[in-house]
Amino acid sequence: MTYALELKDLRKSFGKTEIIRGANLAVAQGERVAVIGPNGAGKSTLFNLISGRFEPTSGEVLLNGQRIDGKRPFEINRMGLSRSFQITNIFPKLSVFENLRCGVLWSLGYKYTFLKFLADLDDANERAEQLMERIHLHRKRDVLAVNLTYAEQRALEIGITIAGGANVILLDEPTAGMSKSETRRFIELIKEVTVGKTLLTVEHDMGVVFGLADKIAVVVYGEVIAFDTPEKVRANRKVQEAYLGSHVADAQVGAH
Amino acid sequence: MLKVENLHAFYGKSHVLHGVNFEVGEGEIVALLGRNGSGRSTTAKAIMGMVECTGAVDWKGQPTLGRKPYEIAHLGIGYVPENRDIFPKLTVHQNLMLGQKRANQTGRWSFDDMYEMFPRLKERQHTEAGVLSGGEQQMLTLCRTLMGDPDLIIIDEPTEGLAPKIVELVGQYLQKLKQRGVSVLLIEQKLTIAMAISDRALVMGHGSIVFQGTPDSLRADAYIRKEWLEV
Amino acid sequence: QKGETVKIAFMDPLSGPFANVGQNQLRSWQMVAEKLNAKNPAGVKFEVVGFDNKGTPQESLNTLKAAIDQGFRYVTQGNGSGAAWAILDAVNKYNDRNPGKEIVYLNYAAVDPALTNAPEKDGAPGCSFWHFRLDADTSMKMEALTSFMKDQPNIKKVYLINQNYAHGQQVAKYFKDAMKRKRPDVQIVGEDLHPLGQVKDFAPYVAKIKQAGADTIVTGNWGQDMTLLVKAMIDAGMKTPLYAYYAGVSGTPTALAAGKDLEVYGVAYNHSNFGGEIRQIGDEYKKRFNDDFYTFATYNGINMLAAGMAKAKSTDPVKVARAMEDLEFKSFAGDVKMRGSDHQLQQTMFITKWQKMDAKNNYNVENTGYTFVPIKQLEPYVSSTPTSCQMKRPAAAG
Amino acid sequence: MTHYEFKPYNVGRWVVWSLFALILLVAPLVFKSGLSQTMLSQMGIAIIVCLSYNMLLGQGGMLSFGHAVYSGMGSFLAIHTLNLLSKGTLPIPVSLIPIVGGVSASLIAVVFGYVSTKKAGTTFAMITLGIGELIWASSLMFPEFFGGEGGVSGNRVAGPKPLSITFGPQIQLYYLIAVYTFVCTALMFAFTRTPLGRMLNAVRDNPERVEFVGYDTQKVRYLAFIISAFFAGIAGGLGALNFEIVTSEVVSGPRSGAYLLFTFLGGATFFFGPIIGGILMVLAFVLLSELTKAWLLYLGLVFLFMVMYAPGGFASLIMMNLRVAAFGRLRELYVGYLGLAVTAFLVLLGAAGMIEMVYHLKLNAALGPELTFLGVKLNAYSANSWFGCAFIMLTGLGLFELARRHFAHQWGEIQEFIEKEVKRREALA
Amino acid sequence: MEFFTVSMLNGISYGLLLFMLSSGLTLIFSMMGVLNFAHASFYMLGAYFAFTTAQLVGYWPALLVAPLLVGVIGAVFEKYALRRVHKFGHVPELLITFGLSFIILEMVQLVWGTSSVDYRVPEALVGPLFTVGGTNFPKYRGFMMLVAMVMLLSIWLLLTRTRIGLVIQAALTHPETVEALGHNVPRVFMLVFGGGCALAGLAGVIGGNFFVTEPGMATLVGSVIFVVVVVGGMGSLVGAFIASLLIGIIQTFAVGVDASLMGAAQTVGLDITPESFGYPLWRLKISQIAPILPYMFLVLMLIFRPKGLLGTREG
Ligand SMILES: Nc1ncnc2c1ncn2[C@@H]1O[C@H](COP(=O)(O)OP(=O)(O)OP(=O)(O)O)[C@@H](O)[C@H]1O
Ligand SMILES: Nc1ncnc2c1ncn2[C@@H]1O[C@H](COP(=O)(O)OP(=O)(O)OP(=O)(O)O)[C@@H](O)[C@H]1O
Ligand SMILES: CC(C)C[C@H](N)C(=O)O
Ligand SMILES: [Mg+2]
Ligand SMILES: [Mg+2]
Repeated sequence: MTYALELKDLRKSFGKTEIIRGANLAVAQGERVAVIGPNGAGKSTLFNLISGRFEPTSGEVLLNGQRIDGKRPFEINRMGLSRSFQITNIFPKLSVFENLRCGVLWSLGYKYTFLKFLADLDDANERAEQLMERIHLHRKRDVLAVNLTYAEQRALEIGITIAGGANVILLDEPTAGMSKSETRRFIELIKEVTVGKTLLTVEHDMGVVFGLADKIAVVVYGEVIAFDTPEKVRANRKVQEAYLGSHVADAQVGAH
Repeated sequence: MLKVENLHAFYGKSHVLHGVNFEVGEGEIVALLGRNGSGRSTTAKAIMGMVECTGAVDWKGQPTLGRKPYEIAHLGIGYVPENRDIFPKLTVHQNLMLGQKRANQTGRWSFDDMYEMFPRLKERQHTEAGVLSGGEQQMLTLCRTLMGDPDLIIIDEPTEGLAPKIVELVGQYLQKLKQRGVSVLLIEQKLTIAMAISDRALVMGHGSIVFQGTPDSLRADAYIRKEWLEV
Repeated sequence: QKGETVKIAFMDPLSGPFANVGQNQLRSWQMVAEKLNAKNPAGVKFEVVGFDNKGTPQESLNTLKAAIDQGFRYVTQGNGSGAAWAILDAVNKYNDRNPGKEIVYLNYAAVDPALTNAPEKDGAPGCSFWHFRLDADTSMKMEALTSFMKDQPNIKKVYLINQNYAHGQQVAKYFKDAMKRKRPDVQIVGEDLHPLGQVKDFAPYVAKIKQAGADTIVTGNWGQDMTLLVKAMIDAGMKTPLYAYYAGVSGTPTALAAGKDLEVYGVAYNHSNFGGEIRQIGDEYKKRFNDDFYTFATYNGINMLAAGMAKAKSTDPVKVARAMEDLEFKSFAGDVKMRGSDHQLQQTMFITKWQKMDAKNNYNVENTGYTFVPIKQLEPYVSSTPTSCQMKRPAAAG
Repeated sequence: MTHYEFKPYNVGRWVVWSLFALILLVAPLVFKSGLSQTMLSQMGIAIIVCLSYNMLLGQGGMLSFGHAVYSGMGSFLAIHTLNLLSKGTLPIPVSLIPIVGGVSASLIAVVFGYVSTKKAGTTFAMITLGIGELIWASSLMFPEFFGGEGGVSGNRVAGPKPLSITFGPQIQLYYLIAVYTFVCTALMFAFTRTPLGRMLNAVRDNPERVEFVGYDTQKVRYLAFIISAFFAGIAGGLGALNFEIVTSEVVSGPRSGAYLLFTFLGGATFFFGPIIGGILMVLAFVLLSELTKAWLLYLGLVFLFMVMYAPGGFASLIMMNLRVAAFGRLRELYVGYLGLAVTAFLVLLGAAGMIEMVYHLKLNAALGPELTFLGVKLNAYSANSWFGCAFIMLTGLGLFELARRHFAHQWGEIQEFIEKEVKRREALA
Repeated sequence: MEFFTVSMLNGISYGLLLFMLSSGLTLIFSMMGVLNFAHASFYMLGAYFAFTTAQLVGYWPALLVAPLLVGVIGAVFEKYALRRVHKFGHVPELLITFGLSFIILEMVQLVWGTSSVDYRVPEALVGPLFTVGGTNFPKYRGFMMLVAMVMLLSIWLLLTRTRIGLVIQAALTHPETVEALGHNVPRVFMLVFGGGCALAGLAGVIGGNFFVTEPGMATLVGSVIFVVVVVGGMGSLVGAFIASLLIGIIQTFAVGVDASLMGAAQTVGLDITPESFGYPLWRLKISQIAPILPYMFLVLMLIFRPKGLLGTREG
């Protein structure tokens, strides 16, 4: 079977330090995967390799069975993969609506055209409007993105990511900096928009992880040391040692 | 040590803090809790002289309001901002160097202490800080401020984006700070850790303090928790 | 026409980097006009008003429009052939399109020979009935210079160094043409064209000249390009004689003075050690403005206009222009003639040599204690060059 | 830069565009002299050029130091075409010459733009600087194409003459330019409303993210660069027709610099800013320099103060007031403005009087100590004039400060009101 | 051989002069990210100040006084003008220096007039240092080389041995945070800008009499110093040093090369005649384009290695 996303012995070095040391992972269509691991383990780097921000030193990345390693980010995006960033990365001088519309345009085939008015692109506008409502930013429709609060910017970040309707979505700490209630709402939203799609998300919040994921991948020191259902991962000794710490496995989860 | 009285703060024309009053004593860990947007970060910035404000802030009996941030820093208040303001083009080590107020300043903390606290940083000490992982950056900001040898450290959401294990670690280190006589004003979102390590808790809502007390009393006060902390 | 006031619009840079030259020349015009108003044959009063064209062609067109709006019928310009071409062309078109309101253009210093010749290619403008040149053009100066050089037996190996634009290219070309005719044995051992105003350090060029074994240097450089060349030569201790067009232009004499025994020759339609009226004007000018009076063409310009108006008995530009064709009048250095076929003034040329002031030659150039001493005077016919101009004259003027 | 897109019709927009057309139409009937007609023509051209420049600067965040290369090459190719046309070898009407300029400029941009737009930011700026210097330097070296010092001249009265329009008289040419100005402005405005136009904004703001929504930033910049060069070339072609001579100064560095400065002065963050910039450019170069020898000093000072106090250019000042007007509070401000204007005028008057005297002393002292400034006789040697000017300036300054404080207070109060109002409306929405 | 030696010397000394001119610009650019278009104007100010102070107190004191004066002017400008626009971004910063360059130019013309002033090399430095087969190598060139080396050394020490460099680099992106750590950021910025201007002033003191001190002198060096900074790698001091030398040497030797594309074509059998397409281009000799080679260098460098020689970052 072809996996939605497959990593084969992926490696990445910066200078002399090897950060990703032979990562292997195969995510099936429609699976929701949480990627966890200690700080600096290479989760974001893994996302960067997949999405084309960095070029792997060696190894393969396959999207729906096709090689994408070495391709530029926009090429990968056009093939149906979209990602968000851990450190907010939006268009600060554009309004919320414009931000979202930018995320929509290519996927609807508008490309580089300068022979059509944006105002006439009903499908794109409608999609942007809908999205805006879903991420609860419709009241800030014409506010410039810089003027949003941090949490609102995070929401917009995710909005842009899912705007294009990509099939494979990577979210890097989507709920960081959000309050509990917002986190809860966003998890719902993410679940909603990723129905039938493949999702990878990095999270440190175990509540989110266990609430969202079908499977969990644990990255430690540039390797995927475990990839399994939440229950099994939580029970995994190695994972507890490397990541969860003494009492977190139960205590923190319970707190939510 | 730190006494904040009737503090009002403004961003341009918008009035964000409406008369904040509290104190932080010597060697005390005080948690400042509250929802998103309640004004906790603004309080921190106001103390550091980074926003326009009125009222009074006394530090060791000296008024600090109206002073420049660097002057306040020299008086012994350290600040760890919430958005991981590391200096991306400088190496980890250089970032730490900038934490020192003067070259080769010696204080309670040395580079080695920092590297011991977070071995990850030691490994990355000659890397540009901009490429650090989110969590590593968080550690770095904390250490950088410590290098300035403050008597009071204001930490804005230090555990954001840290792996659970490291969160525990940070908690332990804050305790250690306290042992070395440093007061801490901890701005937190995560109740669990804040309650576990703090001596006193403040709850902020709509730009003023709505609760002051021990963690235990806060735990007991379901109304405050419900109204001002959870949804 | 007696008692009338004739207004002349002066268009040259009055602000920016060339303002010093422009200001100086505007004052020259104004002072000469003032002096000659008292006693000119036409009995008219000349008034020269400055317009700042910033040295650019496009702005010249704007100032021209402004002048026309204000009723000026005579314009004068000289600094730079680029602006000259723009004005020439615009005057042509304006006169074509506005019969009865014609304008005449006196060019006192732009020296592109093409301005008084047939167009070199289709579409390019050429000589014009409305244009009169008071300066000698590049080819004439070169004719004079080479007439002097051909008699210098020690000139054998010449190095040409020039600015890579119309003027510099022409200097090089005319020199080669003339020398081939006059002294075929003279060898050109090297030729450089460098971008205009881009060279900061001329030392490499000096080294190259030395390497080439030249015994003579010929250059049309001016401004910084000239000053820096001289400085580099002095620094390197090079003593090769220099034949230049613009050794006397602002700043260069000061640099030359540092070279002490440098051998420098210049060519021009004037020199600084005249006696008589022009000297008085020069001295008074220096007293009043603390600046050198060097644009002698202004004297000829006013004189020519006055004589033309007297002859035409009118100040109407068309009639005056007609009258000025083949007009003979008095210049500061004797009689001169405005050649009718191309409107190029035919005048005496001088070769000058840079040396210490003495009793006879006592004009102190830039207060250096040096002066340009005339060592040879060449009658107008010597430097006269043929013209290919086929003048189109307006019917009304014919 | 908020975009309200009312469909199907936006009444306000119709009004604005009709007004623009009307102004273009009647301007030469109001300002009739020969000089003002050429100035109006030049303004039209400058408007196109500045707008095209702003496609790069304001919309794409590309700081170019070599925009004159494209307008200038457009000019050169246009004038060469005009000359072919005069010879009868080309059967196109004169009115289409600017298009030739535009097309050729964009072809040049296809080549140079490819290397320039590979990178953004300072790298882009420096490549354009380098290319600009190279072209400028070669413009003098190749008289065959650039016509040497004299440039290339042509005669716009050529080719077929439909309706006996010869374009000989300036007024006819003006209307040609006006038509081009209107159409080009409309087209460039339309461009900002297209997907490519919007992605250009996105590339300016955050090129990295653009790559993750499917666009190749380099290609976005490249296309925009070519389109911008097209309009610059049209302006160049119009310039060739207007002046009928093209010299190397049209590709010069100072020319590129002027585009940058005046686009910014007009306001790069708003679409219409460069229109103001273009008008100011012509006014400054043609009128201001005739008025005073110190014009470069004034220009420098204006820049300094504008950048410091109104970094959004004139357009931002206008927009700020429009916003106040939209909330119905502009009226209260007029006393404040009047006060500011009068006192600022006094300051300027005094300062300018002194500056003029200094210049006079330096440049024209020999012509006597007297000078006329704005119709007033000043004597640069007399203490009276100096004292008078200084007095006017200082009094003005004092009063200005008072007026400013008052105004600042009032302005702040209104802004606060507006903030609140906006919040309130947001809450209602 | 003599030609080679002389050219080499010329190239190196010219390169060092370029370095002198651009070091202040590099300093300001690397530390503050400001492309100071008025840099050449400060260079000019240095020359004029030196001209006047040298008349009053002699050349050697002027060597110190003039750069100091320029530095003070730069610092004042930073404090009252540049600082205010810092928050608006780089383009306004650049434009305000643009405006300043107009003002300085006009001021210079007002005070010293529009013609060149007679600013001379001091007697002690007139004359040849040594002679290479009949060509003098002037003392003053030697002196220039010396000063350039001293400049390089002292800036390098400043950047690597003090923390000031770090503070500024950090303050570029996060001024508030740096202040909160206890550093007086505004003062540091002012010092750096003033220092950079003073370096320009020093270059003016030394270049003014070597070249010509006149109002056009700023424009003459205006854009080439940007080439040095960019080719060297934006903000890399050593890069700027190497780039200066490279440009100096290449340009100097290029003057001696009279080969053209036409020659090259002819050696491979292509016949180029005046009728050939693009003849003027074929005919162009390398020596003719020597002075504009730096710009070609710039464009090529940016296309193939946008970081510059030793740069670490782009843009
Ligand atoms: N461009 C780079 N150059 C050098 N090192 C890098 C680069 N990018 C990332 N690294 C290093 O790679 C390691 C992994 O970083 P990454 O951002 O992937 O961690 P992470 O798993 O996402 O951690 P966190 O949970 O803290 O965000 C870090 O130590 C980081 O310093
Ligand atoms: N730079 C700013 N300009 C205008 N308003 C601001 C600015 N920064 C914060 N605010 C507003 O001030 C209020 C308090 O913000 P503050 O950052 O202090 O909250 P916080 O309690 O720290 O919340 P968070 O959990 O988001 O960090 C919020 O309503 C926010 O929108
Ligand atoms: C300023 C002058 C020396 C310029 C000269 N007349 C020329 O045509 O180039
Ligand atoms: Mg990460
Ligand atoms: Mg906060």
